[in-house]
Amino acid sequence: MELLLNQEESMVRDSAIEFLNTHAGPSLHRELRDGNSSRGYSDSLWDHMIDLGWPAVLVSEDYGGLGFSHVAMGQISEQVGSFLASSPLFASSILGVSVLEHSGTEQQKKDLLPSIAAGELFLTLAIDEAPRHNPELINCKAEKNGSDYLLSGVKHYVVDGHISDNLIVSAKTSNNQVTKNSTTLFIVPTASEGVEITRVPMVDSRNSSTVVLENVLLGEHQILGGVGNGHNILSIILDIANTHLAAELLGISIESFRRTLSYLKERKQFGVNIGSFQALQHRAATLWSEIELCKSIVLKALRSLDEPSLSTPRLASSAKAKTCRIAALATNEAVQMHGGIGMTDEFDIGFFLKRARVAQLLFGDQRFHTKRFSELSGF
Amino acid sequence: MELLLNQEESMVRDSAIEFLNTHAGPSLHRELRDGNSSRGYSDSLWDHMIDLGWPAVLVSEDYGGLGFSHVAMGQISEQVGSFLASSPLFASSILGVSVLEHSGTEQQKKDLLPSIAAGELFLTLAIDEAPRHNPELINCKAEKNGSDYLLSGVKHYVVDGHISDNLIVSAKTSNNQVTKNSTTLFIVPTASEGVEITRVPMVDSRNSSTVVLENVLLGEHQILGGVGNGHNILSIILDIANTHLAAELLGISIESFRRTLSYLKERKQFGVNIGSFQALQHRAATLWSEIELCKSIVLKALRSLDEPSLSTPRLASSAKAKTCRIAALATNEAVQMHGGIGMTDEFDIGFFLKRARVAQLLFGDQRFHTKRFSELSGF
Amino acid sequence: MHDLNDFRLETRDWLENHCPQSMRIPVVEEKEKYYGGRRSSYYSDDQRTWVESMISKGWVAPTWPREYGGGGLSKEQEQVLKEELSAIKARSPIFSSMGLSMIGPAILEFGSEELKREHLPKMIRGEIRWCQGYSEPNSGSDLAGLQTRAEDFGDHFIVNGQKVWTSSADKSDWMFCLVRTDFESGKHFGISLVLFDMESTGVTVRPIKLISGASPFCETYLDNVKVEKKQVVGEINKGWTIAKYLLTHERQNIGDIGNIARTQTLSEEAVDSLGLRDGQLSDSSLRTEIAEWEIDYECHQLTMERVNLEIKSSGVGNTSAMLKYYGTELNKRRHELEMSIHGGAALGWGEDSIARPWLRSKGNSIEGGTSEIQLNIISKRILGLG
Amino acid sequence: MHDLNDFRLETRDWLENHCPQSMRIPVVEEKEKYYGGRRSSYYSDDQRTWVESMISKGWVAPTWPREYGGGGLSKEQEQVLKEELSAIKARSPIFSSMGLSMIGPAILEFGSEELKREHLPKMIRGEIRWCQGYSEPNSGSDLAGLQTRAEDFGDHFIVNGQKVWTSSADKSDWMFCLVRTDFESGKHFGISLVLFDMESTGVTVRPIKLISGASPFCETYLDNVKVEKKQVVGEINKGWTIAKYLLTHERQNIGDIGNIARTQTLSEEAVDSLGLRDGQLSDSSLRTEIAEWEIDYECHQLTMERVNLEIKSSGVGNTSAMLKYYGTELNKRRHELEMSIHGGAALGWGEDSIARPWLRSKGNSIEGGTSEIQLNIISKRILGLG
Repeated sequence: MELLLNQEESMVRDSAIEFLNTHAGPSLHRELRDGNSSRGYSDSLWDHMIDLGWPAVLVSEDYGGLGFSHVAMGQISEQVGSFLASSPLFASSILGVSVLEHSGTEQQKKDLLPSIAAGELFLTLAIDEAPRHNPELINCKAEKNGSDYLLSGVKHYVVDGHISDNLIVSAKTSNNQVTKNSTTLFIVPTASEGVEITRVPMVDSRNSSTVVLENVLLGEHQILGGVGNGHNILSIILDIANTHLAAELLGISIESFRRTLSYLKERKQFGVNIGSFQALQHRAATLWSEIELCKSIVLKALRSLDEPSLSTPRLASSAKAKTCRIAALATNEAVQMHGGIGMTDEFDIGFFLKRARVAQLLFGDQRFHTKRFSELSGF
Repeated sequence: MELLLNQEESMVRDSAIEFLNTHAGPSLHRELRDGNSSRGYSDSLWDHMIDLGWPAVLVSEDYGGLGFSHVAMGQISEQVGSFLASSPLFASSILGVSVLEHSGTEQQKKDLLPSIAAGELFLTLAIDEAPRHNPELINCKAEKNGSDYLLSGVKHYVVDGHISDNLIVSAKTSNNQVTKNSTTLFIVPTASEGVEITRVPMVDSRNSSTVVLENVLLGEHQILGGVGNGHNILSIILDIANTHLAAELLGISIESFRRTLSYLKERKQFGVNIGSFQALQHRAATLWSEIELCKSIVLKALRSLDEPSLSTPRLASSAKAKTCRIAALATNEAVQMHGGIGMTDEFDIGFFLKRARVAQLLFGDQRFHTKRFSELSGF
Repeated sequence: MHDLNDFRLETRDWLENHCPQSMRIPVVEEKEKYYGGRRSSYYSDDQRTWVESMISKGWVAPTWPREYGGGGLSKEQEQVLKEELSAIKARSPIFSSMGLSMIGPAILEFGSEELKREHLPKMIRGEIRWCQGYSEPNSGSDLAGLQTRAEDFGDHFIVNGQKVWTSSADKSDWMFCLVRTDFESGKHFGISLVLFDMESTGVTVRPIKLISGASPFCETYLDNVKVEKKQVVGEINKGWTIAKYLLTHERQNIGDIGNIARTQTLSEEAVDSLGLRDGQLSDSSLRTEIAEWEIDYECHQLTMERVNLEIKSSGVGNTSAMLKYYGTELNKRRHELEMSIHGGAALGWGEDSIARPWLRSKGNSIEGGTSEIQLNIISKRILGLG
Repeated sequence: MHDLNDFRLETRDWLENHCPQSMRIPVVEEKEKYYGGRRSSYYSDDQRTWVESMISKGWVAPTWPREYGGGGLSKEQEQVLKEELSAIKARSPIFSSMGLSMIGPAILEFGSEELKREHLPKMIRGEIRWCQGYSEPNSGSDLAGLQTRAEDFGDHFIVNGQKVWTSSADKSDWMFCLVRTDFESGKHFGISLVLFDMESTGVTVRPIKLISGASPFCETYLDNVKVEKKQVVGEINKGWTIAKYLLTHERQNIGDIGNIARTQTLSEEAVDSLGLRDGQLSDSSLRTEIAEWEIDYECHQLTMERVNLEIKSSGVGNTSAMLKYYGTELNKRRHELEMSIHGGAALGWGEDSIARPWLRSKGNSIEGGTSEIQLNIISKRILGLG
């Protein structure tokens, strides 16, 4: 039943909806924004998530996790989109966990995974250096210093950087022009000397940081997945990242559309509901169709993370490209169909537009992934 | 008054509409198609056009022409689109005349222009060699043979090739890799030994030919515009060709839309005119707006042919790219809004779809000209 | 479950013995397809073997009762059969049959026992090919506005009117046809679904030539055609319910476009025709649009699969209008891109011109309910707007 | 014609002497613009010189009669003045004034002599800044559905109601406002256009914060506001005619988007940010879309020019709805492309973030009549559908 949820996955989905519906949503998001929350998420929401075991979903049972599937976690990612729920879930419990599970040494896993699963320790990826995602572009350098390394460079758009305990940093370990074998990943504790992290306020009011690394001293045990393997590991982790972002974008699209549809049924102009105007009906029907298509590709891509094959990268890029396009359409149509009220800060719909745009851009937008799809398909 | 017609131009426009409305249109086109007309146009229509002086419009007064502007001729090109009027006008009276006027020697002009102006002699361009327009791609070769040349190669999509008396052929005259200085234009009488012309039936039932040239002997006096100047001359002539094709595509769009609009007002379903459905209204309004935009860019580009400047090529490509896009939209929407009847061969709207596609492709489609626009704009 | 596995192994074995190798490669040309009917013939001996084996097994209608010649399989067994057929890429024995896929299921659901006994076995045996008489010149999208009149003469009706867009009427033996049997009631009432032989007196068929040059559709004129009352499916005047049932079926069929096997994906076609430069298709805007199309196509395929699974698992499904709408728009986009790939080479007007299927595809979003009608259905029935 | 040429030379000369160099470079920041009004001040001495010179010449309202302080120029002279101003790239002395561009012309056309004498000179002198009270919470696109009530008390009205989307109401001195003065008649009747001072008792203004973070609009509450009857423009209960006249004006203004000078074209911005590879923008899909945008933008600019010429030459013109629709959609596309060009750098939330004008642009197709309303107008008035 590849394109249906199994019982475990349905259960996770139902509980995510029920929980977030009571504990998250636009009002909480507004509170965090207007209160200038320094951590960028609600401690009590996070505590609840820990109670539900969410930080442990992807962690294998050997390290105190639940060992659930990406499809299960994807249900949470989708609802996180619908309910605008900011938390360290994406950076730490999806990206951090995935990279460790995939490439960590036994020691690294033992040291970090149980605390991550318990929601006590935060990890994140620090890989992008330019305004437009480009994993090939790495100026960060790790120079050999005896058996140690000295790491220097600047990383941008690091999700949750300023609240994380450890960063996974990509850096060049050789001057080889070919990125494929010259990149290595390092685990860098944010408390290390030479690490400076600045939170950057973003349009979605979530956590994003710039990380400056200056001669940070790293031991061999901080290498993740072996010297020169960074590129290969990253391409797998980025497929995971983009598929979960696609799930979040799907949630954003569904919820923006749901709100718009209600508004169409409720707002009166010229003595009738505006939803009775055929031009709006056809646009709504088209959008609904597109969202149905997004549901299928997102589920397929998530399933493919759990059963990796040659087509996993292509499916991840398809899912991201498609949901980017449709989330942009859904949120733009939402504002337009809400009319003036949709333009006001007081009304919630703008939050979806703002968050969608950041999720779209993170780790490659529609253009990036459409291009990658072509490359992976040989044209 | 750059964006308004002057009196002469308005006069030409009005008389073109009046004349073609009585003497051309879809029924004549159907007759030609179903009668398998070997010449591909109506002799009597052409005789009328000669009476009106159309073949002489662009020929300067020195050679027996009227010396009118491209804006004036463009009014005819537009109406040729609206009334589906096939004739040697485009190939001979626009392309042939323009290339001679621009680059012909005094002798060449004297020899050819008066007969062309009188509608007695036909010229055309033979330049394309591949299914997708690419003026840089020239395998046709003219090899030096004493003071003469031997010309060999194959040219495709030659408009009116099989009824023309002379071809303007582009060929390489040096092995220089750079096309810019290695291309020369030749005037090749179709009666020359080694010239074989085959008419190719096309979707629009107009004239298109494949020309095979095999060791065609050419004298120096048949060189047009000097050795190595072919590329420069062609780029100017292609701007003229594409701007007039843009005018024709504008005419096709306007007429397809006019017919669709009438049908929307007349066809009843569910007890009302289908034009009362708002979804169709908004699509019609959008299309109308796009067509208004096309009118402006076509007029501007025509004007720019008459007063050449650095922006002429950019305007020609803008006009072609824009009208290609909108003619495709207008004809596709026309078929869809006509419903089943629009799909039948008995009904005329399909002719516009078919002709539009050929005019779009000739000398570069929307993709080609959008790309050229970027190049000309430096990005 | 153990039984199902047995069934799978038996099926696999049977197919191994009865499906010739030549019936396991995709159909390339239209003429290789077998549609059945009085005027049909086999393209090859292998085809005869394959079709006759499947018919005698009842597997051209796997779940229909054995008493009418069907396979008598359960839904689960049918699924296994489909999987096994697809595993060996077996060709459909009887193609796109209006009988087996449309009126057959309707007769099973709504028809009298007498009708079932008369018609179902002949459908299964491929003896009678069916066509559908729905649209009329003045009722295109507004199907219920039909004006073909069937007047009551006791044990029979006399039918007068005109049908258009009847697919392959010129190659079919019987028609299932919507007629008006009550002229007073509102337009959705007073409609009946009747069956008649195309060889009946008063039936005239005229093929309609399309812009693509082909004539897959006809106009059918009905001039005092006599139709026995026993040939009414379901109740008299209650035909609209059955019509709607059939329309949903039709949408599902049309949503899945392209039953001629494509040997190449669109991008492969582009690479073949345009070549690569540094591993990339040389026309970058075409490259982007083809990638977007292929992503959308995969999304649509997956959605058909997902929706079928959901219907099977929960019985709920109202997405046929969406699948039809999106599938036909996709197919039009595909052909537009194909035209762009081949440029002038696509504009020739030879028999196998690429322009012909391109022109034909323009009808996809008109036939079987226009895209506009599908969007109306989605708006009203699914989104509750109106 | 000779006179016109003299006028041109005189004008050129005068401008040379009165327009400081700093007023001949494009405005970069909002704060450099002068809007006039009680709370206005000059950004620089050059600005004061320039504005005061233009005011005393009457050229802020070139064709208005001299008796009200206008320039008294003919249409032809106005055109010459425009050309000369544009030749030296002179800044507009009073920006986007609702007085000079909207209510002023309406008063000239429909107002009493008394109203003209009272209001026009102050507009020209930049003493009073105006705002527009049209939309209400329950009448957005359906403007004529307004509910603000003005009750008749002999020589004055008492007005109660609420207006929204009043641009810069918090910075304006007077409002021209649509109110309902007859509560029985159909909705397009019984509407009047009245003028009142924003400092009147009972007027409360609350800025609306937009998703972009800015507050260019306000809500305005009217609680027993007293309005003299002499402040009615045109006839009582006939305000809808004037409202429509003003809406057309508004569409024309909004169609011409972007009064802050751009120092770069979109493609230049892209090249600066992304760089070239082999002379091409490195992102090919962005390259295509930017080229398409620039072509459309040029088409739109040319169409505004062409339409203006046609109106001048034949007096006919009904394209303001189209220009508004297309212009605002273009501007939204521009900002989407800009976001794409700058990627993450555009997503920061600093004061000069690229995301702010992007978010602001979403309102373009809502304010001044939504895109949907413009398409309705085109369909009905121009295409005759309905």
